[in-house]
Amino acid sequence: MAETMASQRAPDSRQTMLWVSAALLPGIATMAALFGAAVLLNLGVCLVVAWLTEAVCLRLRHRDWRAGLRDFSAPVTALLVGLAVPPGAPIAAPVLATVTAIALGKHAYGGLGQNLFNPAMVGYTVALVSMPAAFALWPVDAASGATALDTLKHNDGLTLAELLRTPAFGSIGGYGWEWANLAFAMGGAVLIARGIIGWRLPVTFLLALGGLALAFHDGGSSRSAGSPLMHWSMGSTMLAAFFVLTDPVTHPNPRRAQIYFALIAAATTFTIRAWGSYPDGLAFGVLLANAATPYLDRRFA
Amino acid sequence: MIARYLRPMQSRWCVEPGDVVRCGALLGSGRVRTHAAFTGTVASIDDERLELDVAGTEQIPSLDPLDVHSSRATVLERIEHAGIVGLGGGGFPTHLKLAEALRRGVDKLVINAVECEPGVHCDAALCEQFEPEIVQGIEALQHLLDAEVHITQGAATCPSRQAWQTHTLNADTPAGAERQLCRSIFGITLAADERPVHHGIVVVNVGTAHAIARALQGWPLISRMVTVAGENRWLAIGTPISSLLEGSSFRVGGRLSGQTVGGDAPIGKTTNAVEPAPASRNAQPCINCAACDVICPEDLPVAQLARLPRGNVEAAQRLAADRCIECGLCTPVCPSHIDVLTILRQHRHDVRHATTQRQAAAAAGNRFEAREQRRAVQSALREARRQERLQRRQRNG
Amino acid sequence: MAELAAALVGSLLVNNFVLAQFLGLCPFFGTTQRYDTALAMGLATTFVLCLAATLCHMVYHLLLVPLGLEYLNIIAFIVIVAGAVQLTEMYVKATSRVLYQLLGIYLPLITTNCAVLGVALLATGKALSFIETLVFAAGAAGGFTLVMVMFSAMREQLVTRDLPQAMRGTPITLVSAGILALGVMGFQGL
Amino acid sequence: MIDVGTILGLVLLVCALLAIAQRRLAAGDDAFVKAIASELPQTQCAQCGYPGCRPYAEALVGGAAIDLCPPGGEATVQKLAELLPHNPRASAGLATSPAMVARIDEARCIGCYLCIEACPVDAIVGAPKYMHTVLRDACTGCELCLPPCPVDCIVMERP
Repeated sequence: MAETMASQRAPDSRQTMLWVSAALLPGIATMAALFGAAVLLNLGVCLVVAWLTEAVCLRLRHRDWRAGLRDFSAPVTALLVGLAVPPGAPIAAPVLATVTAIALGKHAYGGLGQNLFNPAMVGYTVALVSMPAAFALWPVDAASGATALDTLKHNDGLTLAELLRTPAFGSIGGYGWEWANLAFAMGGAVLIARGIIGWRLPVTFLLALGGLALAFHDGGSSRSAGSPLMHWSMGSTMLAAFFVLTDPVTHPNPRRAQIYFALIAAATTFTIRAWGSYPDGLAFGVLLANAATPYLDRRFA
Repeated sequence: MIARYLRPMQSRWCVEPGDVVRCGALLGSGRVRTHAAFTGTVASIDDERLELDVAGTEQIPSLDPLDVHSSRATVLERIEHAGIVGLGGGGFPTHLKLAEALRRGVDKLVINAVECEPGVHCDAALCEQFEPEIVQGIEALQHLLDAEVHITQGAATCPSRQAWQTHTLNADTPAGAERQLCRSIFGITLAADERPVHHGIVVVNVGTAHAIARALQGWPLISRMVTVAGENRWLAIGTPISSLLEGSSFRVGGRLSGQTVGGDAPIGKTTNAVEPAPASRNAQPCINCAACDVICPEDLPVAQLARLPRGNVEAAQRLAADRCIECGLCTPVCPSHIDVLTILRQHRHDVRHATTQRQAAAAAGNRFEAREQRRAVQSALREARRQERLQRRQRNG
Repeated sequence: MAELAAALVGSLLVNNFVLAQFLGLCPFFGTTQRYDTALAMGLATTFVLCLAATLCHMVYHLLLVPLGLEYLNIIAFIVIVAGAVQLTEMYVKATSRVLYQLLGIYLPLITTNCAVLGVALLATGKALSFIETLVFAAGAAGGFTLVMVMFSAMREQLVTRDLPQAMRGTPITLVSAGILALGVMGFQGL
Repeated sequence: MIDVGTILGLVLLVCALLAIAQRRLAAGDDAFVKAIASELPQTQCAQCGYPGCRPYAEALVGGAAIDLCPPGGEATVQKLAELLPHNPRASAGLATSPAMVARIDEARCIGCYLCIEACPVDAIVGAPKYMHTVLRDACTGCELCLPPCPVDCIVMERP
């Protein structure tokens, strides 16, 4: 009996990280195809910096750094940061983001499993806030330009249909971003099928985001904040929904608490996207939702 | 060979080192009685345990036989004198449990032969080898409580009668726990601080029923069926485990909820299985994957409890650690090989200890207040009488 | 009605008094060690804030302006806030004495809480109407309590974590508060 | 002059309101003593130098040292430190002993009723010239019954 029980054992933390990295590959490939090799360069930089920071931090904490590296959590954080930071950005952005993510986001709290906030988002937000200019420029068919979100925000008079024809947009969402989001969604579906992550969190998040977008859609007029479909395919929505929000360490366990967690993240993201000054509110949404996790855990224990 | 007996709570040894005792003689009495399972001399006694230097292992009944249909009081007294405790693993004195059942009134008696834990199948062997005694034991209990009999069985087939209702359950852990039985058979979900007796149900392990039958035949509880590394043997209580298995440390109890004990630990009244201790694995940090939350039958916030350092009793109480039934399902599913059961067991002990401590303190406080008031009234009365005598003397004086 | 709701959400989250405007930080770090003291402090501050803001508004418009004594507003407001705090202190002391002892110095400290006086002064400065002042105060107090409760739950979690020696206690608290403020920063420019 | 007058008026008004409130909301000192007393183990053993737990609680509210209670042990000291941050600690270590229970050796008890008089929590039952016995789960282990017993027949032991 216990033998069968043991087989139901949730995947080892190492396997989890391996599976998550594997699930990211389709998305990475799509983005590399669309935005050129800069994406891969970016990821490479992040991976190396993450590996170095992890080793240094572990040594500083007198821990066996080889064992620490074997749990594969640093590469996952590096990939997430690498995908969030725009490839066109100066080299300082991914480096700062990754170092902050690993050092401040994870090791300041005591290493794997101890952190309160998702390390990748901590790193990304710190870099975003300290170098806002670097984060605004995403390559649009090989020339870097404002992202779809940015154009939508400063839209003065074009209806959604006309917006879609401007260079920053592809056919339904951000240029190229709709394919990347689709690839990430597929990767996420694989993770759910393998039981690595629960379906409840990403689905609630996407539904809530879509719902809010629908509420403020007012028929695609110039003042509209974008249709649900656009919101799903703009920015790195799917990446956040399936890979960042579902980080087991920083989301609550009780089912009802996970619903509120997703609602907080979705509400914040939408508010910032519609009326805020930053182009994309995903990172802030994740941080606020992570901040609410201890309270939600306690409230719905 | 040195046999060892652990002193149960609130009971005292009633023999001295050097005394020669025959098999079945009384070693300790109080809340629970302890009897010698061997003939021999008492080697040493201390607060924790008594060591008996064994001379003969031949067992003889030390009480006179009793008719099954004698009065309730005599049957209850015999159960107490035989030192019967719950053999399912709880170890609660059976005479106290049955007395409370009689006081509160019980209409359902559940004889539990569901062995739901891997590595334990002593009840199955018991049902095969001692069918007549088990039936006799159940009849005695039915006569004592005059309740409707329900037999619950899993893999093992428990002896049964037409009048008794038999329920066959799929025996995956913790189907055999009394809280789970109340829910699966009677559909009653017990609240945190409730026991089956609050709903007119009393759950008795089939081994306990068998021990009761033997008690009526004159045998105190001096031996029981134990699964020793997968093989069922009828063993005397007090036998050191080191004489049965090789190795320095052993696991007592099932593969899930068992505890690791040292080499000199004996077979106790509640030892249902013994195995060489499992290899301990080094734990990795918990990544809050909540696999233990999902599998917990009492759906406790196991992940939060597992991360809670010992000592924070209020938080452990808020997270209902005392509702843990120690079924041990959480340890095997943990991907970081954390021994979750031991952590939850510690939290549960701390919370229960703190609650009983607080209740005892409150009761002592109330008794102190009541005593103060009584003494005030008494001294006032004494004062009044003295005044009266004074006045009478002045009037006559 | 819509702008009232926007004002409420605004002071609740966007320019949250603690995390965006960095007012009322001393009770924020002082009482969030435990969940129940943080909640108590949040509720006490909400009571004081709403009471004081409305009273200050009345005193300002009915007393100071007719007499042309607008320049006395800070002194008058401090008197009212101190009165409100003293009232709260008496109430807490009477109802749950243990909480009164646990909050200790932080209960009278509400008088000097920048958020409380801040709201009163800002409200009169922006010449908000009575209703708007109340909504503004309620939003500010709600934001304060929300952040206090969330942060105290976080700090209770931090205690269970095996933090590196250098980060134990205040350092990790400041880091976490910083990241929380970072999260709220996203709302800038709403 | 008008400005000073206004401020004075305001201050007096607020003080008047507070005075009214003060009378209605009686300070809950007594409730605090009860709260402190409920933290103590109520053994009434007087090992803290006060004639019982309630007097010690009153002394604590007055500022007595928080680590005078051996039966309470470190847990009680922690609780009291939390509730009374400003109270001093008398000594570094606290001599905590494991919980003990009294037992009367019935062979030697002469039924003199002295121990029943001495027991602060009525844990001993019996009548003059009749057999006395200790109720094991009522006894708090305070050892106050040992000195008065003329025949020294009371023994402390683990529960």
